[in-house]
Amino acid sequence: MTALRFQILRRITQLGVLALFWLGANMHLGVLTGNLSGSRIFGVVPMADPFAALQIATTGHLPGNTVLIGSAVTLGLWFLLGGRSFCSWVCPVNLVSDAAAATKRRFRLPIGFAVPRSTRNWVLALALVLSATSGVAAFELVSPIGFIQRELIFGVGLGLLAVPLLFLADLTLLKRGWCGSLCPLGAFWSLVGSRSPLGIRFDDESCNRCMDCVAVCPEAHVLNFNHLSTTGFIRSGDCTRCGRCIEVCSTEACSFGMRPPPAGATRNGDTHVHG
Amino acid sequence: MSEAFSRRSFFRGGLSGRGVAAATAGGLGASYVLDMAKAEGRPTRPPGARPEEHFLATCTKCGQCVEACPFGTLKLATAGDEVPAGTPWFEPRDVPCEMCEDVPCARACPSGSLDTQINILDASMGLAVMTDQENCLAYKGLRCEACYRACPLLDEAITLDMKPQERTGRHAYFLPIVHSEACTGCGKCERACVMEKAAIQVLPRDLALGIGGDHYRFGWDEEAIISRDFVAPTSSPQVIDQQGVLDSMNDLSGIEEAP
Amino acid sequence: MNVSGVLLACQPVHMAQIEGAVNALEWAEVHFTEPSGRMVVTIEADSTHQSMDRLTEIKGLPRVISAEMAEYRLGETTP
Amino acid sequence: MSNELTRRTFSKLAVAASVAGTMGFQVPKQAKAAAATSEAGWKWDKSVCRFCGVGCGVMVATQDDKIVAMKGDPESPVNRGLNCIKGYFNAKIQYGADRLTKPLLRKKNGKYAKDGKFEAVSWDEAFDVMAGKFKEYYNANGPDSVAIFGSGQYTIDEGYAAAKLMKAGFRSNNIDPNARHCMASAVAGFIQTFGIDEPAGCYDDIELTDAVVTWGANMAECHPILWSRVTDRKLTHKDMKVINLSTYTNRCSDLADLELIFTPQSDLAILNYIAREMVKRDAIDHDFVDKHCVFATGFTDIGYGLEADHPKEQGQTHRGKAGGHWTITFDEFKESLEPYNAKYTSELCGVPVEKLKELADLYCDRDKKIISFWTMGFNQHTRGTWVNEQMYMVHLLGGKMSKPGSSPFSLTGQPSACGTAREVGVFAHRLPADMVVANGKHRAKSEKLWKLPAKTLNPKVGTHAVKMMRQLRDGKVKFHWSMVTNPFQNFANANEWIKAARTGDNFIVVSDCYPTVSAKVADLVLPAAMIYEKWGSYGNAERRTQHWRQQVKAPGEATGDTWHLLEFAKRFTLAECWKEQPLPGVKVEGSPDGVLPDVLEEAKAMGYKPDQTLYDVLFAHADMKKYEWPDPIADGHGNDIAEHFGFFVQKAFWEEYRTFGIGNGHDLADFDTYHRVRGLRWPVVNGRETQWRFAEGSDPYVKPGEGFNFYGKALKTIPHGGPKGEKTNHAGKAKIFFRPYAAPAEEPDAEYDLWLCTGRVLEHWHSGSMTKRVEELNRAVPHAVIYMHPKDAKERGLNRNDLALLESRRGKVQARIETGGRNRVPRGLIFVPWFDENVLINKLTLDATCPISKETDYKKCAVKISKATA
Repeated sequence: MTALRFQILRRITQLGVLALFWLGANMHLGVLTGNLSGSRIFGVVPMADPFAALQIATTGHLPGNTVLIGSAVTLGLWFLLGGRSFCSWVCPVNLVSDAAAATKRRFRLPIGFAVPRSTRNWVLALALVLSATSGVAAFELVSPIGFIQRELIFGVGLGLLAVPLLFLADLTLLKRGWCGSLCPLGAFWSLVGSRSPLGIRFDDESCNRCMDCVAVCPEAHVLNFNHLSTTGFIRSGDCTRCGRCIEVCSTEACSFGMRPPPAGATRNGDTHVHG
Repeated sequence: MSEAFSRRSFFRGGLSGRGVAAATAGGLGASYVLDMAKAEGRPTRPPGARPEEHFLATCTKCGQCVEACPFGTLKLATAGDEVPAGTPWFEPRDVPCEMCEDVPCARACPSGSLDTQINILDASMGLAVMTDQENCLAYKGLRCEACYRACPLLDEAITLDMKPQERTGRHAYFLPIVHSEACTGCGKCERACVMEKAAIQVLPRDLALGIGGDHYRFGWDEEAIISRDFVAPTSSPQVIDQQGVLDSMNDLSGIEEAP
Repeated sequence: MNVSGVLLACQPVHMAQIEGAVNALEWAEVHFTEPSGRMVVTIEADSTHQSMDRLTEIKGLPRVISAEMAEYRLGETTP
Repeated sequence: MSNELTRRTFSKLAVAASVAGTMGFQVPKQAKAAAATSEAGWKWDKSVCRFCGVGCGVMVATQDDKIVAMKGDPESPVNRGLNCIKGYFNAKIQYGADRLTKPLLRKKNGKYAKDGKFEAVSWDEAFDVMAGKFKEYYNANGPDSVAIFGSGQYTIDEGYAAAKLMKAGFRSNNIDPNARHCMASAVAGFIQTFGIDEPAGCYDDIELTDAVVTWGANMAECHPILWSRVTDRKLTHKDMKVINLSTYTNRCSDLADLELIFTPQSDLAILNYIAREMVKRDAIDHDFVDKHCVFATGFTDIGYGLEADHPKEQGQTHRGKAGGHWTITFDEFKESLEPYNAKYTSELCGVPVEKLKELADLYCDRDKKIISFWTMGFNQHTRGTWVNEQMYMVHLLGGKMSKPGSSPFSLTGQPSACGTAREVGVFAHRLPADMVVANGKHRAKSEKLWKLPAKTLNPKVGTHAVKMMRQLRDGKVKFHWSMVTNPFQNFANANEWIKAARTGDNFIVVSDCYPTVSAKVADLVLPAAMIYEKWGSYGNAERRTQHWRQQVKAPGEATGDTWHLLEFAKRFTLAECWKEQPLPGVKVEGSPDGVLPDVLEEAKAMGYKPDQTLYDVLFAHADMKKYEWPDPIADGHGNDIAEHFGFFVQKAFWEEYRTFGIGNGHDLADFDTYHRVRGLRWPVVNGRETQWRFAEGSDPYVKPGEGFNFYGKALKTIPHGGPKGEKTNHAGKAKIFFRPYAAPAEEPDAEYDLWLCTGRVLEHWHSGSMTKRVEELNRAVPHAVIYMHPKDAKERGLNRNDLALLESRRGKVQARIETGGRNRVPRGLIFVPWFDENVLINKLTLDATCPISKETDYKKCAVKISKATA
């Protein structure tokens, strides 16, 4: 198995989903129609962005039935798959932030300022408040994820400027600024993923504490060995299930696995939602 | 550019502490979002679109209506359009709505922003208006009326008013007249107009239509339905400003010569 | 070169300012003014599209109430 | 630079002053003067609209050899400054981005090859190859193997040059115009009824009439400015009636008091019903009929103009004598009408009896002045000649003829269908001024006027348009040159002819200004100048001849069609053409059968030399060259053709051409006169035009006391009682024909279950080669659609806007369905416009013709429709 197997798989799913949407929009291939905000699989099974639906609901308007059903489908799916696995396996912005991070590593650029992770929770809260006060799903109006994926699928426009802007911001100023600290959608999926059954198992016995995983992890705080040694499982919703830790671990201490039953007393630090 | 702007404000907030971050980001973000929500442009929406406010609130920008449109009429607004980004709209002068009987765009909408049950004849994407009668060729007496003949609901949404032409003494005017009750705002007329800039244009209905006083009915038109019932102002003593009346009666300034 | 004639309207008090602003544009010229606040402006352009863009620009000048195309003449139509 | 600056300043001032004037500004005197000076930089000149047969006047402004503006001519009596939108865009038609500017020849390895690709070539190479191929076929197969397909959009001088080159030069009558598809039936109707071509009335009738009835004429779209006049009359005269008869609801119905939508072909029965009612109610103008008319009828088993082996043609014993007719008595006439009672007619045409009665009431009203307008609905008809004659039957019976406000009026489609195709005689059977090749006296007169040796002209009627295509397919016509028209888009059953042109042993030349379907099908394409790039003249539907000057130069190497013809003529000597020629089927007195005699000896006696070219003898002889260029009438305008040939070609041709008509009922004024007036309606005698022909006081050919005189000379001596009866001359009289109903050539059946009718839309002209190049018109109507009844669509699982596959026995096309819009068709019929080369509807149409006029019926064939599979 190649050392980059999950990275390759992730790129395939990220680009594959975009490609299927693009084919749907431009070639009338009916596998996936719509975009990440709302779609149909084979013209039948609806999917919708539950965070968008939540914002719509706070505007005081009930989202359409299809959006409600689609949101439930999506919510269920990502709950099972780990919440923020959306971020690393589907979201196109991940390509941008990964690229920025890789560039930084390659050229040994300064890591940049770390914005508090909790900011994204505030942004999430703000998005809901603004939706309620403005009557418009607020984050959806400005979401760079929305701009990038929409315009990749439906035709290139000015919205794709989000790509270089996000890249440059991450490259020069911030440490995984958007995905790590600001994105309210990430915050939303983080909440969903904190109880998700699928995650990373950690085998304390095999671990030699070489810290390779911490070096590559985009959300390094989830690799708290103190906790992991007792729980044997990454319990934080912040984990994007990207599988980088598994790939780099020379002792095979990390692996994908199902959440074990809560391991007794200590649950401190399992989640970092309010951290 | 917009998201860069918002991100900068978030960022500054982040650097200088949680409270300031929240405040600054909140303030700037809020003003920006509210600005966007007002929708500077007056876009022509797909058939079945709910009133703009409802539409904007519920549209998830998924683009399924755009994909369903067989004529490439609909597009999603991008940054820089005078339309909230990501929402579907069309420009009739470029590609008008072909008024498909099965309204595939509306049927595809998952969000309730478009009425999936809409009958295309009941659609009101806008209202065609003769915006420029001075330059319209038909109003000059030329035989044009391209808008009239392009209308899918010809003789209902657009009719011709024929009038003798006094200048030549032997020809007639054929003047296109739009009827708001039948016009769906599809924009085929605007597209067909042979002027360099169309003399007939689709406008949002609320912008195009006037509203008459609700106190008056047309005597010959008993059937006319006026949506609002006239409510006479109550003339009970409570609402009459008795003191104001007295003050006014006692104010002779401007009537009486100054002493 | 296409020439279009535009009828521009503004408040009488702003006439001098707007006249200056229009004449400052390389491709536009004020020809006649009326005390009531109307003036006739010509726009030169290479194409119809450009004429329309330039008309939009004039419409966007501060304090212009309206500016409408009244006449449009083709110049050299063949390439 | 200063020049450029001045021009800019002037043009801006002109625009500004114009706006200021319109908007009521107080323009300072200096500015007015400056603006006037700048307008002086423009040259305004009168011309005519390029499009339909109405013949609207336009004014063209030019500067620096470019058209800078255009307006309706306020002085034109036809349109008084108005235009339709096609007219509005006249200035733009010649500026399409794909104008042809160089001759294009199919070549392979540097040489002409039928299967080669188009390459730009020099004019010399183009003519070398063209003349080479012409001589190859002409020398081997004689004059029958070459053909020119001309046009009702030729200028008069172009048509004249083409006809003279073919008939006098190449001694072939294989020249026919697209007007064959347009109003040949009207011509046959005129000739058989009156003995002379073209309408008796004029447009002024509209302002004088009490009623207008449109029969198969969508005037609202196809004659927009005339319809504007009809509308004005209706609006300003409350009692005026308008009735629209058609096979589908068109825009004329907007104005009409009564609309009759009848089953295709049943117009024949409706007209007989009206005549029967007139007889029954004694609504006949007995005095008029007794003095000026005779009754007549003719053969009925005349076929459908299809090819001889077609099942429909079997047993049609008088196919070859379709035009044969004889006089009958009034009683016989009356008896023939008897079956056409209201009930029978109503069943046949599907129109309720009450509506038929209302229509008959109008024609039976002695006090009502009526104009009946018709065009392609009548003319493009397998009984086109009959139905034209029936219209005259109704008008003649009521005496509603040649009187102010009363007129049976045959509208023309093309701008010079009358002026060029008909009057010049650009037909396989005609010579100028209504003369025919089959008549020895006519040939002799023409030979005299053209200064040809006796027996030069070929007496055998040439191939008419449809036959020309059939013979191209059969390998009999081998050289085919079409000019100012687009035959491979506009002929019915197009697939067959396109295939013949591309695969046969033949050479196809197309003179055109844009890459049309025909140009693409050709072997050689000659780039042509357009209307305002040359001097010319057109004759409109009311006999009004209008001339114009050249306004601008044509782009690149494009030249006028007259130039093409004259340069081609330079490549042939008398010895090559006036020798003895094989011509199967011809009989010339003094020569063996099947041979055109050698006339070179007599030519030498007349002073010609065998090595002189056709150009020298036909076009550039001394009488022509005395019209010098420059000429003061040009008033500063150029004339590329005159400059090239060294004399005033158009004026010389005009002056020679008009000698044919003088004293012949076809009198035209001299060239210069037409440049001083807004057209004149012929006959023009002593400088006076004629509004109502055949009527005393208006027509100079009618003597005082006669009242009316139908003085046309053709077909006046006919038998009585039957084809073999005793012949009598009915000089001065018009014929009232009885013509029966006859079934159409193809009708919907179980498989092909719909009628197909084709036609035009206001926004586009003919095959769209010009109007599709005007961005605004193209945007207004970008595609041809299938107009269909919503229930018919539903039954076939089709929705509005669906892409449908339309098929006939001959071909198929795809187009979108329209169940609403401008044309509302009844159930069982669809309408498809033919302007769109991407919806080549003539692949489906049937090449059945009126057996008398040989005009194709584009209005009736059977098709089926289904959803197109993407």
